[in-house]
Amino acid sequence: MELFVQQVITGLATGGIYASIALAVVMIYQAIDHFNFSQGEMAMFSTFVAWQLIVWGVPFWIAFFLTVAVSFVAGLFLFRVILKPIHDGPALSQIVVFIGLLCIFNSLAGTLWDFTVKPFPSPFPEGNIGSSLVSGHDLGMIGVTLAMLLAVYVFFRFSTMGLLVRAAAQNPASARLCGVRILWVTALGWGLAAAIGAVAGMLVAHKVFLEPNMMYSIIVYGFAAAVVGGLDSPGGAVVGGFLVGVIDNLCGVFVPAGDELKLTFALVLIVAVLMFRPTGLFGKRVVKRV
Amino acid sequence: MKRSSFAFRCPLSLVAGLGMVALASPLAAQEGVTETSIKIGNIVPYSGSASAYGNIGEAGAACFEMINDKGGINGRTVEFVTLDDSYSPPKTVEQTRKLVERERVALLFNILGTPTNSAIHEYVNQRGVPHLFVISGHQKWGQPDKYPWSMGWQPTNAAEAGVYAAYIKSNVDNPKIGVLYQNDDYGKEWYDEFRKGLGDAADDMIVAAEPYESADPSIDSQVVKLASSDANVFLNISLSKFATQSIRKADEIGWKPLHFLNSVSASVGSILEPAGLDKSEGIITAVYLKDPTDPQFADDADRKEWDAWMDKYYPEGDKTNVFNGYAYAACHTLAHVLEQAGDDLSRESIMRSAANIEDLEVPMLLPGVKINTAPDDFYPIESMQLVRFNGQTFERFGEVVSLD
Amino acid sequence: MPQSDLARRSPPDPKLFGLRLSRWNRTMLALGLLAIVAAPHLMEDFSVFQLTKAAIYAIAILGLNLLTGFNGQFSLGHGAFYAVGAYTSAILMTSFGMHYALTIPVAALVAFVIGFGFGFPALRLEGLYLALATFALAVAAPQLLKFSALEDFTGGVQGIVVPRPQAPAWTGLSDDAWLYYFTVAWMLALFVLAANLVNARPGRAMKAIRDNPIAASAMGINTPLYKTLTFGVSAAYTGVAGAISAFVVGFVAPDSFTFFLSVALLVGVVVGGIGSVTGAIFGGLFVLYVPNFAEEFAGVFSKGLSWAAYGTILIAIVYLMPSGLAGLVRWLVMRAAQPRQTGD
Amino acid sequence: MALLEVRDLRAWYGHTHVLHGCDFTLEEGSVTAILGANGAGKTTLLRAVSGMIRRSGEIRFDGQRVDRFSCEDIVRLGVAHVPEGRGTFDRLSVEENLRVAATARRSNGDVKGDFERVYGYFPRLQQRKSQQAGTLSGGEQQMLAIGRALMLSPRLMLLDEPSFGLAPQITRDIFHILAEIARNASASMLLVEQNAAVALELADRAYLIETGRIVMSGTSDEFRADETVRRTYLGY
Repeated sequence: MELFVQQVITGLATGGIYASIALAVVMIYQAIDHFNFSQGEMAMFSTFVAWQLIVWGVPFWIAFFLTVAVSFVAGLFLFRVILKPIHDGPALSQIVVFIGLLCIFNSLAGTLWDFTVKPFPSPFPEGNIGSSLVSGHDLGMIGVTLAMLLAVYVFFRFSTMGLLVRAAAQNPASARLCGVRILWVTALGWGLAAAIGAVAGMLVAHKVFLEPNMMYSIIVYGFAAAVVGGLDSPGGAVVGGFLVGVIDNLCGVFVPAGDELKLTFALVLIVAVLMFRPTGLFGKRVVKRV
Repeated sequence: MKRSSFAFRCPLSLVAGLGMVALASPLAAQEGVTETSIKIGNIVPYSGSASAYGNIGEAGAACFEMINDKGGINGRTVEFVTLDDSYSPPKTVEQTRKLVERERVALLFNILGTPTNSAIHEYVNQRGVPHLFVISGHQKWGQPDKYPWSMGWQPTNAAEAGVYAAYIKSNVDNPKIGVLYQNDDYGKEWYDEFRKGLGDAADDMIVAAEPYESADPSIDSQVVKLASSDANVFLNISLSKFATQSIRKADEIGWKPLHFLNSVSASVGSILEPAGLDKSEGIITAVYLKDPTDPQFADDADRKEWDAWMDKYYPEGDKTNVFNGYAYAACHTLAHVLEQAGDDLSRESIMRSAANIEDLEVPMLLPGVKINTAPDDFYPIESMQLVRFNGQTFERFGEVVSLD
Repeated sequence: MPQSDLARRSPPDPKLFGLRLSRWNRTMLALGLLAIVAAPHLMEDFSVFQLTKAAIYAIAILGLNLLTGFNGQFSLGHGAFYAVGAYTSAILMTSFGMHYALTIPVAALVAFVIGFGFGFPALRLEGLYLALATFALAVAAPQLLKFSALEDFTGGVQGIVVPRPQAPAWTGLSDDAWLYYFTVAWMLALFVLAANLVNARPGRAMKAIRDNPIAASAMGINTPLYKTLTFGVSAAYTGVAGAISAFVVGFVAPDSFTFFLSVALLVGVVVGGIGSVTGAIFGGLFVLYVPNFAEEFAGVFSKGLSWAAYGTILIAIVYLMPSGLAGLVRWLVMRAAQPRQTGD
Repeated sequence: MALLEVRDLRAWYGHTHVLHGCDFTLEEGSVTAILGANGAGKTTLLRAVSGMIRRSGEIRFDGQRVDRFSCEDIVRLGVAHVPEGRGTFDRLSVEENLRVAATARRSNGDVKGDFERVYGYFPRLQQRKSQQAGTLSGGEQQMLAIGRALMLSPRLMLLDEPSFGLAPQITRDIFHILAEIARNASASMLLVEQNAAVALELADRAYLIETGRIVMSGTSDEFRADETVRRTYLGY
């Protein structure tokens, strides 16, 4: 029982990582209607930018917000420059472009900053809280994630811009016929996704240490979390993140052979969830009529 | 009609394929060797999930560049061809064949990884290509009777595991051991060898063993589980960021066992410092190299020379990366082998020379660690010294242990 | 409804399939076959080995293309079926002493069964959700191969060294040339089979499901059956490729079948041409040669930039050849074949 | 002056030439129908006018040349296109669908009033205003598409086959409402329809299009009186 509680708590702490990334995944999904496979590497690159600023002596919070702003602009331009020409091309071609971007960011980061692990500072108090299993950073990370969730929720639910981003992703042709300048709206979505990714990257980096391959596996869990929670539901994605963190841990401890096949079991479980809820736990089911 | 269009488009592509390949070049008498040069092949992952080790190839190239600037080896300049295999065994096979059959290198040097080298083990031995100083601690690189062309360099995992096992058995009362290991060829072999080192008592002493995947984002869960097993000894067989994470996490949750860390991760600058030097206090490991980031070597002659070399030949390299020291020492070992072989640089002669190293000391090896090989001993480095981290530096204690 | 858009935009260009075999085409066919036969005699063994690997990739890419390009189902996990084929062949050869050629049909069958089985959950998932499920397959495969309970068969983390087949003495060929002919024969047979399949009834049903699943069902097509069968056949193709790779490379290990293999196959499909049978050959050549090219190109600046070069090439290809290399070649052939009819 | 004047309009889908030079005009306040068989180029014509596809020729809206304008800019001038397939934002609610269109209107004016007007025409939409739009029936989605167009407070509405796939009763309802909208003189309409009988009832003038060319023009009465039109398109 004690082990169970322990694993649930560490699972929640790890789940915070996935939740923050899942939020960025949902953001980009709302903007372009599918995944951006290079998103993890973009977040990693942003985090390196922040790290470089801090090494140069910029105070943490200034570096933090500067990085968020730079990432927003970079995301916007990435869309305008690289993706605009193929934004209405087939999804598979876009995926190949994303894979290309993934390779480029990873390789550039490795060349610029090397592969040795780098500590990334945390703005939150050091040390443990309560049960000694959760650090101040873990709680801070969860707090920031929830704050971002609120912001994303408000953006999509109540702001006109958020509405237009969703409309442009769901039906670009129809959005244009409503007078929406979809290329700018989509670019805005990219910018916001890049900014959220940057925040997530900076939160995660303290926990897992910064290096160019930092996001390889985190993004997998982030995708899984977003899909389990529901790709059109920011709240669902965050819940999905915590769920994936806890399930992954519990599989490792309580399932026979789970220590070796932890990831496999977690993924099987996720696919099983999708069998019964094909649009995720909190996703809206679209009944198409013809 | 339907088939016709298929058939006529298909050959086009093959013609295109043919265009991409070059034709064979004539055979040389001594493969890869001319009056003025010798060609050496190397493969490391420059891309993919193991790209962190790519710098070993670049550092190797930089080291031979320095040797060339100093007049080369017996008047021959070294042509160092280094290729990328993304740590994918099929790709290693392809790149190895490229080096041997197209580049026509004299020998293969410092190829990284157990699965990757396993994939070419048969090939190089059938073909008789020196396969020297494999970067892997597996025992299989020291079987001269079966594989006379393959040789390791670093101490084997078995040897290192044995050192810790022996230390635990004779110095710890009632050891309860928790093991963290990477679930791959490296971690599993290491763990198995450690169990062998403990002998029959292994099952009683080891109270928990947790594998992690190199794809796991965080290993908090495993460390917490080990801590809750009440182990008083922590055997930490983890690499790079997982080593850093586990050191910090163990400290964070207040777990204070006797902490053994595998030597691959024993770097002050790239592992302990990111985790926190205070959190790393008390870590025990066995080393054979000078850690260039350890302050105790700040005024060491080797270390200074290494520093100057990094500045001049590999300025983009990271000085906190231990593998830059590793590559430097390995490169000097090979330079010795070739120098000793003299003017007969046939592959047989190179292999003979590699199998006859006597008490060689190369820069960046710990004082007292000497390289020895013989026709029936293909394990070049077989001594290590136990060290304990005091919050600043690794303090050596005890003698240099010879492991054979 | 972005999911079903996945492959729809690929230009099938049905007219070309009705093209008559002109004298020029006959000449090309003859030249092509001649090139295939002559290749090993003109090249060093290493290049023959590379071509063999490209042919293996081509088979695997064709398998994925049947699923993605022709049936609109998305897979990020075909590396797993490749691994199934490779391990089947390796285990049969080393543990049971089976002749390498005989392991291929077995590998195809095993991959088919697993692929067919996986096709059922896939029925309920679309687009991104299917992508995630297949992705899970790709990520789980190396873990399962390492699993200690299966170590006696799979060799665990150490993998299996597979003896490389030798050329029969009567052929007088080098081992590499023999394996090349062996592989290319399989490839040609599988390509002819696929070309017939996609142009006949089953292929039309597959494409109808891709383009409009609801209408396809209304037309009386047994959609679930076709989708699962396509999954099975696709897996079988990829499994054959894996099986051949096991003894051509001479080694199988979990690290040989990571997620990057699945990505490489997907890249091969897109670069070759989505929904193009011959495109798979271009895809195979691309997957094998372009990373090498990128490595050499990047090596001029920094070894670490090889992926950056590769990524740039990928993006450039999508821009310059939106319908893949096969589309480009098709366009060039059209221009050459009908010089006076161009222009609208 | 005519509200919409089109000269020598040509358009392409990829490399396929679909419109071969069409001329027509539409008077302010009128409803003009474009009739023609399947594949004649009716939908293409609308898409060319609203800038959804590549086109050449001269298009004047309210005297201003717009043939080089992007689709969004033409919409912002007050041309509302109700597209083929209805263009529903499936995962948005009904009200959100309408809000999207309200953001790009010419004048910021009375958004609330427009909501009321749309809900007045289509009470069913009000009942379902927080429902996910993808779950609406075909007829309701058509109403929603017209509602979105109205939210743009348009001067000209381009209607692409409003009757497509709908039951006769629902088609009648929708055309009743369209007539009401036209009567209130809030917008002129360019209507493309296969169901010529219904279309001619609503329209004042009509054009007949065949294989990308306009082959006949006249008032609705003239069309109804024409023998060929009657046989081919009206079926009596």
